[in-house]
Amino acid sequence: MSAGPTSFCGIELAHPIINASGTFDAIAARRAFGDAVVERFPFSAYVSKTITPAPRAGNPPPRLWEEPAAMVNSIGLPNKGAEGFLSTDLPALADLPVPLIVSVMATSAEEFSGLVEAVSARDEVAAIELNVSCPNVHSGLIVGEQPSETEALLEALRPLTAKPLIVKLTPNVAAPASVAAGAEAGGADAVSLINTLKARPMFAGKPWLGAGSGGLSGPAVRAVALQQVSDVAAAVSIPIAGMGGVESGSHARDLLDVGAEVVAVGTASFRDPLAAERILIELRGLDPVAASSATSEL
Amino acid sequence: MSAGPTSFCGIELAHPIINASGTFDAIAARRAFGDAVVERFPFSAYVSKTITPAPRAGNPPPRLWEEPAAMVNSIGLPNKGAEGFLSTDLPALADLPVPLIVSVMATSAEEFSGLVEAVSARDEVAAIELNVSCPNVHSGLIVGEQPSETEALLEALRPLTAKPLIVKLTPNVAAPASVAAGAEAGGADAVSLINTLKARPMFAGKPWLGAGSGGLSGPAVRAVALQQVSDVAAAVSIPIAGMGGVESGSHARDLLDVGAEVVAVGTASFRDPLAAERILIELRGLDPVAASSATSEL
Amino acid sequence: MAASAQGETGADGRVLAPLGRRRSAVVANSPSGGYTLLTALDPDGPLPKAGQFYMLAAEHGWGGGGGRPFLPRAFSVADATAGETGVRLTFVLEDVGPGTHELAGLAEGDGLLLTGPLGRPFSPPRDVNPGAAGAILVGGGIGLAPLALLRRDLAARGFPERSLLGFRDEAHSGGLELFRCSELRLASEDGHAGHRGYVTDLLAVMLEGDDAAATAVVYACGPPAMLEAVRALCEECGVAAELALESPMACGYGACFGCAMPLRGGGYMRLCVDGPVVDAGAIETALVEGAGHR
Amino acid sequence: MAASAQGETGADGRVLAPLGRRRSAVVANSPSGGYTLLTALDPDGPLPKAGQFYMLAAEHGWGGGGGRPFLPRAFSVADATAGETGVRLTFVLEDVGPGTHELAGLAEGDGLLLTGPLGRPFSPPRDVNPGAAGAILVGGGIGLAPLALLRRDLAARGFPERSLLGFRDEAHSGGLELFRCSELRLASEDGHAGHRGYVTDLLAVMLEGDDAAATAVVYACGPPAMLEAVRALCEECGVAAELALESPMACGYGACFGCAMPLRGGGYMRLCVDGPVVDAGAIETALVEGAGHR
Ligand SMILES: Cc1cc2nc3c(=O)[nH]c(=O)nc-3n(C[C@H](O)[C@H](O)[C@H](O)COP(=O)(O)OP(=O)(O)OC[C@H]3O[C@@H](n4cnc5c(N)ncnc54)[C@H](O)[C@@H]3O)c2cc1C
Ligand SMILES: Cc1cc2nc3c(=O)[nH]c(=O)nc-3n(C[C@H](O)[C@H](O)[C@H](O)COP(=O)(O)OP(=O)(O)OC[C@H]3O[C@@H](n4cnc5c(N)ncnc54)[C@H](O)[C@@H]3O)c2cc1C
Ligand SMILES: Cc1cc2nc3c(=O)[nH]c(=O)nc-3n(C[C@H](O)[C@H](O)[C@H](O)COP(=O)(O)O)c2cc1C
Ligand SMILES: Cc1cc2nc3c(=O)[nH]c(=O)nc-3n(C[C@H](O)[C@H](O)[C@H](O)COP(=O)(O)O)c2cc1C
Ligand code: FES
Ligand code: FES
Repeated sequence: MSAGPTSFCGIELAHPIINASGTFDAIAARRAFGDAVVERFPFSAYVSKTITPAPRAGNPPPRLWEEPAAMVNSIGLPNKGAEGFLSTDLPALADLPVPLIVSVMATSAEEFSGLVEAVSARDEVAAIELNVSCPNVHSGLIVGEQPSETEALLEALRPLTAKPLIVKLTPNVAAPASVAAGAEAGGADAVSLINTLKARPMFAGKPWLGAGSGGLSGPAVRAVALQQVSDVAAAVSIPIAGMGGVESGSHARDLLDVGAEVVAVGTASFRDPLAAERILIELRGLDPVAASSATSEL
Repeated sequence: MSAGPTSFCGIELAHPIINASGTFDAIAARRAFGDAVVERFPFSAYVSKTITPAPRAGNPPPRLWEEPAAMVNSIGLPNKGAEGFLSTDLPALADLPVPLIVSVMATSAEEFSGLVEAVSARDEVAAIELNVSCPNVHSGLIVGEQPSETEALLEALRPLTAKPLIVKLTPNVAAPASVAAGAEAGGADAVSLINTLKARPMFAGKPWLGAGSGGLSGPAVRAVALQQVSDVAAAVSIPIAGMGGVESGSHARDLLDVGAEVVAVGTASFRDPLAAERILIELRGLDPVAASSATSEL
Repeated sequence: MAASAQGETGADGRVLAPLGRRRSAVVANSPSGGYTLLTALDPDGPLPKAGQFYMLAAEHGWGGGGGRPFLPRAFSVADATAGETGVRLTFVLEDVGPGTHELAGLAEGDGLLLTGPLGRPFSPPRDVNPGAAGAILVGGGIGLAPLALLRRDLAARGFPERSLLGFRDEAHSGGLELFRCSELRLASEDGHAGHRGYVTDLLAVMLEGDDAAATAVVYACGPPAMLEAVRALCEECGVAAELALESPMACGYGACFGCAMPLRGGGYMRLCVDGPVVDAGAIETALVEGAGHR
Repeated sequence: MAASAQGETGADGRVLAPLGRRRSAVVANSPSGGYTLLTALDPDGPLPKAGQFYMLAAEHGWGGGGGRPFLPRAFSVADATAGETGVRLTFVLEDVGPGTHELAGLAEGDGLLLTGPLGRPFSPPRDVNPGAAGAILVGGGIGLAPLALLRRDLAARGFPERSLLGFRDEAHSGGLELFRCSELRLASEDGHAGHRGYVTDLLAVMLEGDDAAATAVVYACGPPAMLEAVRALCEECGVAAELALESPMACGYGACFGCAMPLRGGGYMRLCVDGPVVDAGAIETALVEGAGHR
């Protein structure tokens, strides 16, 4: 375990704490907190919220629910679409002092190809994360639920870019390790997990969320994340970005201990925009080497 | 939604609150609390801990871990084996004032057949719950992860007994509804869910549990249970025993609202052996019909 | 890193929040009618603007017996004064669930974790209506909170303002001490104070004059049904209005996209960064599933 | 349904618990050295036997900021006296984690939820060794808790007893006031009190006499390493002993099968119903992963 500089599928990071996709909007945060967000950016890489080929408004409200030690969201990937993102957001994100990872999702290999090519063409982008919880429009199978579909998608995308491709795995399968192995076989450079667990909060006899169902995240899923990261680490040799309920340095260390190379902080940032900074400091405290060498850096 | 007398796959129950397998040992509870356990039994049916053909000692300690609003267990199905259970425990359980459901697990269809026949031969038994989170010794596939394996197992067992067969589904699959549909197609009379989510707590750099991994239960999984019960209810017409993190009458009502016929209380009983009694009272308070007719019963 | 009490301001006049969650200490917490007035001393924060809000959590005990509250909760700032030792922030809250219950139980000296001020504040009256001659503040229930600070600001700038406050019943009322020097009219559904009926009845009377559209500006906050009545009334009379809306929020700073508010013409805004104060013309209805208390 | 203060007893002399969790009220909670003595009034419970334990949870705040503690925690009863208004139960606890931290912070009048008494108590000396002439109580750290009640019982019955208590250091010691009238010898690893070294050094000296095997009976409670030393020593000297063990517990009444303790010869017992007091001969070692504090 190291809390110091880390290399993640070829990207050099100052430390192993990044953000989870969809849980930190650096542009909006700058509206709320000003330039401090750029000056004191708590993550060693910035992962964008997932973008899709066309703009999406997202799901109808309510989109949030609170569970014991957890939350459920059904945001529905609102985004400006690839063009809007690349023309408006990406230039603004280039101000950040860290490498940019762009998360993308599409509903067919063709659409995915277009996205990967467009995003990959931009120098500001260090790597691309593929959010594959989408149905294959031909087979009808959910790509990220099937090792073979995931492998086939990666085989189609791999030749299109020299940039690292990170596959974001869904936790809602019997064997995430098999899907990860499919991703590796298809040429992925890394995998990231876990995404949220499918959940359906009820209120007064009806589903609460506008979309009916959503995804569970936060401390409640932490032990599930450790299981899945551990299983995936045993099955692949590409690096892993581990996440799920990380709230402290020791939680981050646990994920590194089961085989993650970097750790992403998601829900914890909602409670405190600087949660990741605290988590890194705590992680350094647990790592004697980093603790001694890094005192002046932060 | 009714909090009053309920019929569940042909078994008449005084109310819809039962226990989850492996979370209440009526015989041990009698050692701790005396005959009050029988006189004031909080469940409308008693589901035994899962038994296997041969005796099992269970997993090495530690077997328990606590997570935020949840626990992880790796008990490993300790039990006396079918013979020990039928000769020693079943006669003692017959004292309980409610129908008995015996949970069974085996590692092949042949072993399952032997168990079902032996258990079914006993008049004390009202129904049999099949815990199918086991690998098929021929195909190597986990039975409960595959709709076809589940269907095949039920087809083999169905002719062996006239008693209701309840299939306990695993939540660690992409589509529990498909597995439930397989169970129904094979002749199951009911399904029960959710079992625990695979989890791997770490402590000081190592897995904490003696067995490495375990299962997450308690309030943290409640919204996941609602999702899965809701999905299964949409896919099958056989009745459902819903469970997962139920701690109050309103949690029980939510499960009934998404399609469960009865609700099982598991982890909540560890915190209070009479949690189920309170949950029933609260559920009655939410159901005006039962509230008015049942005041004198409890 | 502490921001000065003046505070940096962003594009739409919002005061920027210091980055990160910080600790403040409760200096007073007392019931006011059916509500609770919670005052904390924020040593490092800036002076907020009326209409802005803070994400609050108790330093200890957040998590409760059942594991909730888990997320922080949003509260409009109802009063704010800068002093030597920091900014005194006052919130008005109604104990309706696990989060407000924990906050209502805090004692002097207890830690209150906060992020803020957040969101878009109320605009100056002449930005809303260039001919504005007087502001009408319309509050429903706990919605009086942001109007209290707005009223104080308008009064301090000598801008004519009148406040109309409505309450369901006596148990659901309080916080009137924050309006002490205001021209104030009350309505209550049960008739325990002022006009028996809705606060929008009072507003309707007030907007009857011919010049309302040219000279009035309405600022409103309250439950969705009341805000919708205000919105419809102002639209009908052609009166410019700003509404302070609510929505479930996880983060309060644009990170989660959870606080979606439907826009007139389609799509959503994020209420925490594009609101909570919105131009009444920007929305088609204030009645949104999950918005507001109850 | 309240059990009488006498209490029904089960097969092995255990006092049965009233079914269900009940509320008691804290009547005192104060530091004692590095430990905390928590006393609560249990209006409906029976008098427990020494060696039995209760599952405890604070009525409020269980759940904390991080969602833990979630499960109740097991505590040996250290003192129990029946009075007009109920049974006063005293527990000794060390603040080592979220559960003990919440309990250590309770104030007079706060609610303490409890289930118990649970488990198998210590056996009378002559049931352990028919020739028993004197009992030696050996406690390590917080393990003194169940021995305090046992000592009081033995003394009340006029049975000769001596207590040997060992502590790591001053910060990890306390509760000695519960042994006030005892013949007491202390050991401490840092030498702050009594013999510098382990409490088992004192025990070894005491068991040196030829007749120890015939006349002594040892009752011990403490951390796994200390209990293992006691077990090995008693085995070597042929001295009968009962050990009060610990294990993670979810329920305390046999429901979860979580508290597995390996048996000599294979298999496991459930420590909550088959223990926590066990015959030293029943186990091969007291060193079990996850058992005990640390
Ligand atoms: C910008 C803004 C300003 C606000 N200002 C104030 C203010 O000044 N004063 C004030 O009192 N309040 C204010 N609120 C509302 C305040 O944030 C809520 O009162 C608070 O969220 C209630 O929290 P709670 O934990 O007490 O209750 P909750 O349990 O969160 O209940 C609130 C409502 O949420 C729903 N709900 C029930 N269970 C859940 C669940 N598990 N997860 C999610 N929702 C659930 C129900 O509709 C319930 O009525 C403001 C909100 C916003 C967005
Ligand atoms: C029969 C019996 C009697 C007892 N009597 C006493 C007594 O008289 N006095 C007393 O002080 N204690 C007693 N204990 C122990 C007491 O129950 C523990 O001190 C208590 O469980 C510690 O709880 P905690 O929440 O404070 O700490 P925990 O966080 O539960 O920590 C305790 C230990 O558990 C492990 N741990 C860490 N994290 C976790 C986690 N997430 N989940 C599970 N385990 C974790 C670690 O090894 C840690 O050191 C007794 C235990 C038993 C079984
Ligand atoms: C509000 C919210 C929005 C999210 N949006 C995305 C997204 O756009 N793309 C994605 O891959 N994951 C998304 N996630 C999942 C997170 O990246 C992460 O996998 C998950 O929340 C688990 O981590 P946590 O427990 O630390 O939050 C989102 C999670 C939340 C809570
Ligand atoms: C300690 C423990 C032991 C369990 N043992 C069994 C078992 O033997 N057989 C089984 O089918 N499920 C078993 N389960 C799963 C429960 O029956 C139930 O499906 C799960 O705990 C979810 O419900 P809950 O959140 O209310 O506990 C066990 C759960 C726990 C916590
Ligand atoms: S509350 Fe998170 S984006 Fe608005
Ligand atoms: S603690 Fe549950 S069986 Fe012993």
